[in-house]
Amino acid sequence: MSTIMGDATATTGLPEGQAPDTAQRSRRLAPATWPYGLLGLLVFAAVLEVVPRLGLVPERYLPPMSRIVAALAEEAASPALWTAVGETMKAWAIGLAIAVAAAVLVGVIIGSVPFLLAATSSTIEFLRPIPSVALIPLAVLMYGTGIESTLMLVIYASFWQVLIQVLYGVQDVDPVAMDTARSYRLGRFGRIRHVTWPTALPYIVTGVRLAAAVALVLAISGELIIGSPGLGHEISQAQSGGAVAVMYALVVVTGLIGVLINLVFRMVERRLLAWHTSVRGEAV
Amino acid sequence: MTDILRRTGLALGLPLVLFVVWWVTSAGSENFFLPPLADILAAFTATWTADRFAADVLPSLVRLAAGYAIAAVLGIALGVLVGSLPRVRAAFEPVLEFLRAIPPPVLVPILMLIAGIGDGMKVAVIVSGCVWPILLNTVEGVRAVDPVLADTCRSYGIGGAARLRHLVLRSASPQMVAGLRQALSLGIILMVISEMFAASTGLGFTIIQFQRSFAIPEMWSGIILLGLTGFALSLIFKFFEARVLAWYHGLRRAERGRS
Amino acid sequence: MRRPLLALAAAAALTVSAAACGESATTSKNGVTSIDVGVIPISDVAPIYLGQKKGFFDEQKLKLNLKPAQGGAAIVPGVVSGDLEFGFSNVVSLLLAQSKGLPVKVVTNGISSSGEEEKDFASVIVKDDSKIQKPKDLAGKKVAINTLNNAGDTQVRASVRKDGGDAKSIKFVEMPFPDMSAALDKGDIDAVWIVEPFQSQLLADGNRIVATPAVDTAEKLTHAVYFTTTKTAQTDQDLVKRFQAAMNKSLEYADSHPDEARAILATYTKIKGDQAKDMVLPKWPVEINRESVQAQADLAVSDGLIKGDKKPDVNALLP
Amino acid sequence: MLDVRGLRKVYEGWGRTVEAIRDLTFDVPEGQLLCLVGPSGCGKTTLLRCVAGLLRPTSGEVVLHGNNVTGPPEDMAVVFQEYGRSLFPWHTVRRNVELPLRRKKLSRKRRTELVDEALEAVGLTGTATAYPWQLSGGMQQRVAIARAIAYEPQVLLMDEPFAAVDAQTRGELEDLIRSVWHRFGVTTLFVTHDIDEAVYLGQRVIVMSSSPTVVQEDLAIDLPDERDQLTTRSAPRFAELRAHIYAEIQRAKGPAGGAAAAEAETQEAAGA
Repeated sequence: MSTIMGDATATTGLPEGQAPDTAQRSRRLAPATWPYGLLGLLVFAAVLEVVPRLGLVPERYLPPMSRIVAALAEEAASPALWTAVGETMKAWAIGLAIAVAAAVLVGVIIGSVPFLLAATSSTIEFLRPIPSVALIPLAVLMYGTGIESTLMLVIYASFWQVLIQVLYGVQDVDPVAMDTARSYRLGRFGRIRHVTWPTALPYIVTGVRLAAAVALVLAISGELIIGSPGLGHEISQAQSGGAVAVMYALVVVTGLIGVLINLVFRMVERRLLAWHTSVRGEAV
Repeated sequence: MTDILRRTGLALGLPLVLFVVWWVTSAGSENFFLPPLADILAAFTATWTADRFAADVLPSLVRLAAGYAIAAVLGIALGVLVGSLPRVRAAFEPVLEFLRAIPPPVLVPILMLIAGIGDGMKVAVIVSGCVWPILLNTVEGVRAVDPVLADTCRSYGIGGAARLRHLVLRSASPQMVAGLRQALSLGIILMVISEMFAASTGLGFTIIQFQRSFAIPEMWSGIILLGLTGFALSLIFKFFEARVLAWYHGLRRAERGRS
Repeated sequence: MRRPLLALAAAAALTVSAAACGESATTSKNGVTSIDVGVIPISDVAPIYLGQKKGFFDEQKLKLNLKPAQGGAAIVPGVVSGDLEFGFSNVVSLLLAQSKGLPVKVVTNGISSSGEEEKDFASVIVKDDSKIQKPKDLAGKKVAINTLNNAGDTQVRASVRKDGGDAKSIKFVEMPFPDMSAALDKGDIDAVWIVEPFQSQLLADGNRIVATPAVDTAEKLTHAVYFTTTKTAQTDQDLVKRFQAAMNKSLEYADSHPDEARAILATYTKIKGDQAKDMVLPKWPVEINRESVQAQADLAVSDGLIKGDKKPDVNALLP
Repeated sequence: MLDVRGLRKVYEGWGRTVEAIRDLTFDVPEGQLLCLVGPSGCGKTTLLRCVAGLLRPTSGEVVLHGNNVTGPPEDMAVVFQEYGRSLFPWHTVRRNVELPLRRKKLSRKRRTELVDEALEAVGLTGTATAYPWQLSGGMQQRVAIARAIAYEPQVLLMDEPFAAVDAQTRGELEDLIRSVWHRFGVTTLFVTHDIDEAVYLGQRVIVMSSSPTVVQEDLAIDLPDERDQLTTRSAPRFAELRAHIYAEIQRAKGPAGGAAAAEAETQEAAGA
């Protein structure tokens, strides 16, 4: 899934606390949001418990939440689950790292040279929308069911996510800052290091966060469809073995990992960009 | 005139070079899985005839359009609702974060239960994946409505439907469009994935069939067609975006120029 | 963008390296050869897991690395590219691969039909209250199979044809085995072609068998086999012979020790104990039924799975 | 016609409370142009938002035409300081001015008339089809003013509307306010931190203390009704009034209110 699940792209970036009253209102609400979130999760779990119990959906296809949780506990006790999680995270991490490194390198080079940007934009615009799943048959033929197949999908999908953000970021460089750097006789490398890179960084971080989510979904989908080892493979195993509760338990695990990754990256983003107060509009 | 020439040159130059490189390097390829480009192109014209287009590509596109449209309406409607009510948002956020982290393919069995195995299921798969980026971006957009504009509306007594139309939807539109764009590429992917289940027609289905029956040049031609489809859809989207967000891009340019 | 270049370069590099490790059946000093075998983690391949446990492969100085894959379509490329030394695949997939010019060569048997009506590894199942009573009633109906244009529809068509029905009018729908039961329940489809453990599950739920296609296709049909490339078969005859010997011993053992075969399932599938107890095990004879392979080849041609003038060459495929 | 009685506003924060306005009482007679001036951070914006019905006071009340203001009243228009953000960037100038009129059940023709008249009054004829962000800051604020007068309000509230434009534009806009006020005779409440501006514009100036705010001084401006940047600003009476108010404000900032003022200032800085 190339650009799965974006979130708040395009932040209009309002300064904090516009008028006193909204600032007050949100401040008053802020510490109290988590009970609502908890309530939401509980209601969600309750619905999943009740719907199969009432027979609205046969238990054979959607077991009650309590049985999913029991299966989850059982799975969590077995090393097989953790091996699978490890495999998935390995594919995720390697794929993401390669994609980010390649995208940042390529993006900074292309973005800093107007000719390259003009010459490559049509090709980028052509390659970017090619859905990564189109590569599944190719990946299977070339790499079989090893981790490489999944990696290929992960890298392809997350690469564009980051590249586009890098290009946006590099183009967002303030001309005045660039002129200042020139007037102080900074060389090309110095300009990239001191002007381009800091400007692009917030965009890159956002791109990496979006790519991290995409990479996870693709890693699991890849394992699921291709059959390379990992959580996705475990899910399809559970499914083909008719172990429905286990399958749902594994789905819950994927969801939790996704939430965790998102949380961690948001935290990193906040930490890293605490100094960056400028209003930024992301790739719209 | 020279400018147009230069621009077309830049736009076509690299693709042309890549094409030639692919052609030359693959010519006489002995590798079964990397056939010569000439073979792939021959397979392309032979495979994607008008009949096949009507039988396999069109149904895919119709399902995509339906799923995408439903996801857009659903995502925007729910997004506006959730985004405008802070408590509802607080209650929904963790569940939404969780749901969107689930890879759509694992939901297919459940969706088959609810929507059967026909086109309805495939549309549902597309909706189930596309709705999240639209929904979450809309929530963010609605949240970020400029308080000064909100006050302006209040003081001029602009409320209800007029407020929704002139303030909320418009002000959140950059984020909505961002979500819609993500949903589009996602939709194409899910279109393919949905055709891996209980299908007997479709672009994705056909490509997988080619792969399974080891018809490699045909498979490549399918991948290329899928790429072209994605490209064409993104062009259409760009056109649409340029019209809807003309004000936004103008505003951004103006802000940048001024600073 | 340099991506396609990069991808091409990577692809090229990988094919080269894959080709290089094609001879990767590395033999260590003590004469033990390490081999990778692609399998589908279903009950069909119980013998190889059992044989591994029983040490039949060690006897032949083979170190077995079993590589589970999602389906035969992923295993064939793996074997052909040299990632895997041997693989498990159904006969129809191999016939298709051969007709496209892929150099595949069968080594030994995989699984066979029991030849007994209603007691086979696969069957066509309908709901108990269905109007479909005989195979020929399937004409014009929606039948779910796991893979279109492959063994499933070929065998189901053969069954209907044998019963005097119009095989061409069957509407096949592709879906994964685990999803079939729900679709049948809901009435989305009229019948399913299904394997174990789902077959016994469906029967336990009160559905009934209407056809046993493998039995109708050929007597004691050979459904799936273990294979390698023609190149390995020619240049590394010793390795192939050792694999054959170990595999045959495993097949015999599994066939004669069904309880152990059932028990091994839990180690590589998520099939739990009681499920394994109830299910119908496939037959694992050593002998490949050549006539049944020929029959499947003929059907593949007459059903249009294999197009063009190139007829499948069963003798070249089989050992 | 507009009465502010005993207005008090306390913000309840995260374990800290800030008293922005302690006690404000004044009234504005029909048709008056009243300027409210005070040191920065003295709760001017808070007061204006209370009057506009955008903010509930902690205690006290705002009464318009004998009715208690609990939400934005029908016949009141507000011009905000942040001109760039108070205009709809997705609508043209014409649509921006016209939008509030839509709920006023007017004929299309009448709406067009009102918009044209308002745009003419602020000197923007000919820019109706432009988008706000295509205009300069001063012109954008003119659009906001045009929108307010096209709405035909009985009370016009202006919250430091010229704080963010350059000095020359500011002079022009001040004259514009005077001429619009003359032309439409609308009761106007003009909040500013600029003493010169308050004296130049107002018929009457209320000086507010620093936060927590009270009325420090209520002063009639006895300058001639015809004012212009050159003669009015150089008149001796102008200088006297200016000096008087300046002294009052200095007094208002006195040691007593210092700490609280600083507190309120950071708050308002964050807000404005």
